[in-house]
Parts: sequence; structure tokens; C-alpha cells
Amino acid sequence: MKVLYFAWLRAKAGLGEEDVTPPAGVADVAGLVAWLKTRSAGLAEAFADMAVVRVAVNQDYVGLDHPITAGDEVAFFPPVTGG
Amino acid sequence: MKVLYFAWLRAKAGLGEEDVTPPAGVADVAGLVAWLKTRSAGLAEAFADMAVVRVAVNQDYVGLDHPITAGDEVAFFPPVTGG
Amino acid sequence: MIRVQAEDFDPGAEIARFNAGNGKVGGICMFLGLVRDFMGDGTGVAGMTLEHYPGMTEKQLAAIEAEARRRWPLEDALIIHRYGRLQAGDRIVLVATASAHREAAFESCHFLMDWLKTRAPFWKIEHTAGGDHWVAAKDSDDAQAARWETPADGA
Amino acid sequence: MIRVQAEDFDPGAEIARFNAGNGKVGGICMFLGLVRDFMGDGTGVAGMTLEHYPGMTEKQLAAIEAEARRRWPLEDALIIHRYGRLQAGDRIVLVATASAHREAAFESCHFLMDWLKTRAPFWKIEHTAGGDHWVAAKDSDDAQAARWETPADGA
Repeated sequence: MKVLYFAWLRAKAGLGEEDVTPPAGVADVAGLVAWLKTRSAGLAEAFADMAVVRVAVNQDYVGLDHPITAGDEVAFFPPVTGG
Repeated sequence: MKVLYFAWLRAKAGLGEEDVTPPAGVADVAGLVAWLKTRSAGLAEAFADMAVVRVAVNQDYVGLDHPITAGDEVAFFPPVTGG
Repeated sequence: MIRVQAEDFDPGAEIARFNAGNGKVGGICMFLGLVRDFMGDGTGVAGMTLEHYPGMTEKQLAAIEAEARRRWPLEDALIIHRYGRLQAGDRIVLVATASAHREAAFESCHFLMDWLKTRAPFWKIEHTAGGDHWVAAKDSDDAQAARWETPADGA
Repeated sequence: MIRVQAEDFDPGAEIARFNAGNGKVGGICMFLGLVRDFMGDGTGVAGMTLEHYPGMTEKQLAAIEAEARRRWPLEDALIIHRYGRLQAGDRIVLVATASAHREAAFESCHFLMDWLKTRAPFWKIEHTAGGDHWVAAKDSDDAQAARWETPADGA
């Protein structure tokens, strides 16, 4: 599973992209976030307030209850500020 | 007093512009229209339905009750269709 | 700025001048009106003539621009309107507004077009094989313009 | 059409292509977004970087364009969005729509900008003498975008 971080989430995470293999019990975005938070202090800080984090699975916006599978591309980023 | 006609009002009036000296009793636009209608069959036809005639005095939109004086420029035209 | 002219204009060149900004402009909204092929036969030969009332046109457009500047914080505003003989595909009108804020640029540009449509003294006559026809004003244009009325506008 | 690029673009040239109309286009609405001098000191040296999510950006912009074409009768639509390092006064985004009808051109252009603002994955970081700052999203942008929600939109 490919995980991407953008903007200040990337800065806090300390990396922009990683390939991960979550444990078997991780079935949705919320579960993935809970597991990622255990992996580093930076990731724990990045995900401290999920109200300011947006999630995309395979480049479509999803909610925290969205299911994830091994081949997915999961991205975390703040509310967008383009235009 | 200068009187101008535009678009199909000009076509019906048979002229685009004329200098007129209305009789003393003509004090507003409505009075001017009533007097102009007596001057030719074309003008009578042009002013047959005042609901489709717009009026400007000195290049500002006015109503039929707007006062007029000797030095005014009075224009009659249909609803505009520019843009 | 107001321009009433028979000649064509270059939208890109006009917008480029807005671009030479002072750093205060965050958004530019532009509307460009073209002559549609009202014959609908795709030949592109349909012609029309735009008559106007010289003097009053400029006065009314200047008043409309001033009203837009009064209602929105604009860094710049431009209205160009052509008159005379035009063919299908020809440019008729350009309205552009520049503001620090996107919403002000959009709304003021829309306002300028809606008010121009019902207040600027232009009249279209279409030339067809069957004869010449004065274009009738549309109720929908009045409805559009009315959206921008304020209590102070009176008539 | 969607374009996501680091290079600048020429609004005049882009609009000229819309002009090469088929006689069906009566109105073109264009919005051009520029980098404001957020330092407000008039030096024009303020810089920013636009980060984006390659792939998702194109996917989301294409979806937004498709939604506009579904809602309005458009003859053409264009979204150009830049990324990378930009200075005050630089062009960021261009949205343009062409329709037979003025109202459709205005509304669809406005819609594209409002949805792009809240859905296209771009993030601005401002570079100042005091350090770099990620720009915060504005509630007003969410409110603008929400105006265009329909019951079918769900989330």
C-alpha cells in the first residue's frame, strides 16, 4: 500500500511517500491512521487533529470509514488552497 | 428642442432627428408625444403603443411625466438590445 | 474605462493591461460577447448592424461602471462595446473587472453585463435573405438586471 | 480541457482559440487568478510555492469540468492551473467557458472556480523573510463552493 503526505502533513511526517504493509486488522482509513500514528512521533503529530486532514484513496476524496486494500494509494493532506 | 428617434421608431417616424417647437401647453414628455402624433401618420404609428417606447431626456432615462423645456434633447427608442 | 467603437478589439491585449498589476489584483473576470450565427445554417454569413445613440451610450456606460466601482472594491474596470455592421463570430462586447477578491471580480463583471444589456442604448437589426428584422428585447434580460436592483435604485 | 503545468500561459492566446468559434458561441466568461503581493509592501518580491498532487489534480479537475458540462450547455471549457514557484503578479489559474448563452457562461465559470478552490489538491506555501507559512484554507471558500451543491452531491 502506498501512502502519500502533502503540505504540512509531509513536513510533520518527515517524508512524502512510503510503502507500508499494515497488520491484518487494518481495514479502513481510520484503522490505517491509528496504526501509522504508532510508527513515529512525527506521524502522531501529523494526525493529532483529523479535523484538518483530508484523505484520498486512489485519488478520490473519502471519509475515515472508507475501506482500504493492499494495492491502494492513500493520500493525507490539509484542506486545499489552490486557485 | 431636439427630438431623436432610434431603431424601428426611426423607421416608422421616417426621420432620425428633428428640431421642433411644441406649443406652449406642452410641458412634459406625455404632452410632447401627444403633439408629435398629430404631425404625421408615421409618428402616430411610432407612438401607437407607448409600452414599447423608452424615453431619454438629455441622455438620461425618464418617465412620461418628466418635464421638458426648450433646450432639451428628447430621444425615443425601443427597449435596448445590445451586449 | 469605457470605449465605444466600430473597430474590433483584441481581448488578449486588453487583459494583458490588467495583468500589469500592482500586486493588489487577485482576480480578473472577463466576459466576451460574440455574434451568434442566428441563421443557424453554419454558413457564418449572417450579418447584423448594431445601432447606438452616440453620447447617451457613453454616458450610460460610464454610469454603470461608476455603480460597479461603488458596490465592489475594484482595482480596474473596462467596458468595450462595438457598433456598426457585424458578422457571425465577431466580437461585440468585452467587460472586465479586476479586484483583490475573486468574488468581487465575478459579481461586478456579471453586474456590468446585466445592466449594460438593459440600459446601454444599442439596438440590433439582423440582415437575412428574408429581410431585415429588429431584434426584440428579452424579458429574461430584464429579470437578470433586476437581480441587482437595490432599494435606492427606484425606477 | 485541463492543463496542469509549471510554465506560464498566455490568456489572450487561450481566449483567441475560444474565439475561433463555430457560430454557436454567444458568450465567453474567463477568470484569471493572480498572485497577490501578500507582504503588502509593494516590492513585488513576495514569493510562494504551489505544491500539488500529480495525478489526483488532473483527475479532480477533469471531474469538475465534466460536472460543469453536465450542468450547463457549454461549447467549450478550459482549466489551466500552474504549480511551482510563483511571484507576486504571476498568473496562477485560468478558467474559461463558452456557451450560446451569457448566463451559462458566467455561472459555469464561477462554478468551476468555486469547486476548484475546494477540491483541486493544491497547497500554497508563502515565503517571507520571517520564514515559510502554509496558507490556511478559508471558510468563505467552503461557503462559496457549497452554493453549487445539489442533493445528489452527498458529501
